[in-house]
Amino acid sequence: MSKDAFCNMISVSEPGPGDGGNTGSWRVVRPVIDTEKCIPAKTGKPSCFNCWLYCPDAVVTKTIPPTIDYTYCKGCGICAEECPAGAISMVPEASFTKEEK
Amino acid sequence: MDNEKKTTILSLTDEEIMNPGNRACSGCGLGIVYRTALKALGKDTVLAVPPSCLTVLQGLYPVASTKLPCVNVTFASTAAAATGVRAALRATGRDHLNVVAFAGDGGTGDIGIQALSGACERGEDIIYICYDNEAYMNTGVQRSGTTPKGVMTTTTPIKGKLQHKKDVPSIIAAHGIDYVATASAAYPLDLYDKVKKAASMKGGTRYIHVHTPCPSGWGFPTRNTVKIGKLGVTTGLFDLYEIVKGEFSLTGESAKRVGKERTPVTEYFQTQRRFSSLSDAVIEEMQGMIDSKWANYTA
Amino acid sequence: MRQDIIEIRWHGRGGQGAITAAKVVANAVFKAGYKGVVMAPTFGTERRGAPVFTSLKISREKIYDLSPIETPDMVVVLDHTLLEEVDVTHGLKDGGQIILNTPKAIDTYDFGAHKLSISDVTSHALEAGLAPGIVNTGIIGAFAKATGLVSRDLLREAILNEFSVMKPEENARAAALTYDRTVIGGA
Amino acid sequence: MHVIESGNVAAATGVKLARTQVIAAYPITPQTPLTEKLSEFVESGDLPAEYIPVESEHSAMAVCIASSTAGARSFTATSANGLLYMNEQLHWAAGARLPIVMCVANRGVGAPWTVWNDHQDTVSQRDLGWIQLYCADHQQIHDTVLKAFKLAETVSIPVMVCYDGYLLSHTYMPFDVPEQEKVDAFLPGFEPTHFLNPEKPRNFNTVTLPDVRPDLHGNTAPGYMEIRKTLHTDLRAALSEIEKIDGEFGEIFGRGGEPFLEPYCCDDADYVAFCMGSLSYQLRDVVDAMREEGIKVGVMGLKVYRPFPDAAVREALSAFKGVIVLEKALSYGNQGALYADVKSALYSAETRPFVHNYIVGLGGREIKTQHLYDALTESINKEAAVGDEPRWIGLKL
Repeated sequence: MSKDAFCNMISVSEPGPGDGGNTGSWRVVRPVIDTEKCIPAKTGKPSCFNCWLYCPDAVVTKTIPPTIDYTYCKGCGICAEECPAGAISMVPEASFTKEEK
Repeated sequence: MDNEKKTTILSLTDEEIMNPGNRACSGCGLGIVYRTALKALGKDTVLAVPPSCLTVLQGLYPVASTKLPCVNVTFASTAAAATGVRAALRATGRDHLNVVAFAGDGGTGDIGIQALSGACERGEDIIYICYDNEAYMNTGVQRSGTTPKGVMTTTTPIKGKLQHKKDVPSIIAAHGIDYVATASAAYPLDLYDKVKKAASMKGGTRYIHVHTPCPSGWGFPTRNTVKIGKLGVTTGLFDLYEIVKGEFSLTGESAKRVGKERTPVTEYFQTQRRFSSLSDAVIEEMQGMIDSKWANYTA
Repeated sequence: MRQDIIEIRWHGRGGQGAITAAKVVANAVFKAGYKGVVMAPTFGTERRGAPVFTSLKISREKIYDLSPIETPDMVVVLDHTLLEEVDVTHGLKDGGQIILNTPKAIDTYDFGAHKLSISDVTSHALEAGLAPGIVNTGIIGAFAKATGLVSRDLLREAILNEFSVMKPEENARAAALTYDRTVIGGA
Repeated sequence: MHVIESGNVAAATGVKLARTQVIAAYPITPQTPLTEKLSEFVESGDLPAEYIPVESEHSAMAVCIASSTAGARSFTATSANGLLYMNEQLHWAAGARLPIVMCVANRGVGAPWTVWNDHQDTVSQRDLGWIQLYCADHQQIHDTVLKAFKLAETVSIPVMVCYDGYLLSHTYMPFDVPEQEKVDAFLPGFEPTHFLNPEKPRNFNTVTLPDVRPDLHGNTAPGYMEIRKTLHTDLRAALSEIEKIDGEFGEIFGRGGEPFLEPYCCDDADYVAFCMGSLSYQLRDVVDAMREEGIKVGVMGLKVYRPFPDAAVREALSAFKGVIVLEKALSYGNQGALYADVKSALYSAETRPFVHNYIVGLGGREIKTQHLYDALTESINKEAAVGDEPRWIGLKL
């Protein structure tokens, strides 16, 4: 047997998103950004980005306006809590389900 | 640290080394800590991780949530494993890489302290980051050495923990290593700068102890992770500091509080279910301890 | 069980260098054509100053039995004060040899059927320029003379090898002086 | 070049010639002189390796696990309680398929404390998924260390090189030390298939599910059970690699040729004593003596205990009238572990010898050649046939 043949089955993981699946399905409430209130969106200048900084799941972008990847956002609400402008509201997922219907 | 250039939100890199879609709980403080620390460490880094919440966050075979090489190791052996990685890198001419041990409070201050103490005594060229969520969270919230007094856990279910929190960073500092720092998940920029600084001090053992709120283990709504972390600091309960080659200094929010009023600790206790059985006597005792600790801090 | 093995027991005190002495002899006899050489120190907890012993088995053929010596052909005693603490003749074959470091005269001793050879190794070693109490190279000079197992030259070579960085010439001289001044008694 | 040195130094010399890159060890009697010798080699510059004086055996193996994962040839050594303190790490090293080599100077285990030789420490660790090799003299210790690295790196399985504490570790006897060039020709540098590398970031030994699972490319990744089954399959396949490596070693160094079993006077024997370690050499004197009495007896030393070379054992033993298994260890509450393995190997043989079991030399109890003689005589006279209960040699109470 060749040397490589002896080491072809070990637990070696490859990096990729979504090990936990589409964790967006964990959400009960969804963060929605009001661009009228969001500071970088309102001013058009790079500023604030607290929502991006504090996100434990790296699903908010550091862009103007910031965007949220709902595929993976778990809906914790830290972004809403830390937004100094109160621009992010947590909206029950149920209302979106109705919309999608 | 105050004289050095501090990272701001705007200057902080938007490169992400931690992937989304991982298995950490919603609102996990570790998510902030891990994500921020990895930004500071960069891609030329090798990790050693014992079983902990981070093992779960990092992903289940065959998918990893982190774009870094990582060796998973047994519970008690994290610092020794980091030692081994460093030895191999030296032996194979790749010594420029960061070697980082990333463990929870149990893996650091309890079952892992022997290996950590050994590595610190030998002055191993590693960075050791402890995320302290103040109980054994991965197994379902049992008391740990760093669980504060009075906290309800599944192994202190009625009376709360009878003993005070073990001061792990002081124990590590007693080894005389070059760099010991504390940080908080609620102050990611302060954490980022400390990890950066640790990475720049190559050659010896560097230790960073990070206060890491846990919504499910501490009993608070997921949206309050940062808020509670900040309260931990503004009450003076958990202080942000560094000890650089033996020189102690408060940093960030803690430095700003010297000589000023601090938030009463009871406000911190009220936010979390784990403190629900705290007696007035214990609250008074804790406030007294904080006050006498802060009486020694000078600007 | 095998009859072709010469068994030598070395008595010393922990830290005195009995193991090194036996090792030097082992190397010398191996060079002299003994293919079978097994040297075994006391197994266990040696403490400085306490009586210890080392066994050396030699044979023209490979030796397979590592068990301790029970009936030695020779015993080497690095320090005459050991005679008061240890029965150095235990199991010694009739007609077996005793090689003893002592300042006393040979007729002070009576070992019955055993053959005694003595030398004042401690003095000779001092004279050779070694620190007081270093007797392990001197004693093997006495051993070589008394047993005829190792030539003076081979012994010198083995000592220079073993003590290449620790006073090689002084150690070799201690052995040579002792070799020349060993008193061999009758049985 | 022949030298006269201790068994521990024979092992250390092999480790040096193997150009080991990372050594981590914690001293324990009777392994300590090996650790000391290696630190001397490293400090003097004779061996350009990393030497980590760890704070425990648990950490020694942790260092080796990590350094091997990072791509360095790694070595440690221990004895008895130190080995047992490593236990979870040993399982880990095997499951992670790391080619670590470890010497074990065999010692009895506490309680009560003993520092003397038996095989209970390593025999109790037979189910780890490590390869276990046993040595009978210093030349074998030295050569086995070299073969162990080659074997470990070929099959990606860690290897334990076991030799009797004190009896071999602390005795001095002559052995040949080969030239570095020959060793380099036999053992090239370590080139791992997978290793910790930021250019190809991988996460090693993450939590693995009971069932299979698709990877990022849509292929099916194994579950825990497939990974463990492969370890077993590869351990079995390692047997033929052991033979191959023994052959290559023989070609270069002119020694070896008995990869699994080392027989002595077995060709015409009716009975054979069977055991591991230096005991098999001591029994040669017993065999010689018994043959003078006209008893056709031989002795066979087992050099590979895991993977168990059952086919070779069956082939070698089934034609004898009797096999006497002598062991310095016991599966407490049952019988000698080796005895059970030998019987199991013989079960499918067409003809089966009687098999007797003797426990000998626990905790360093002196093994007198006469006692061995008496035991073999007793066994051959079938006086020992009392079911599976092992008989004890040298008990005094």
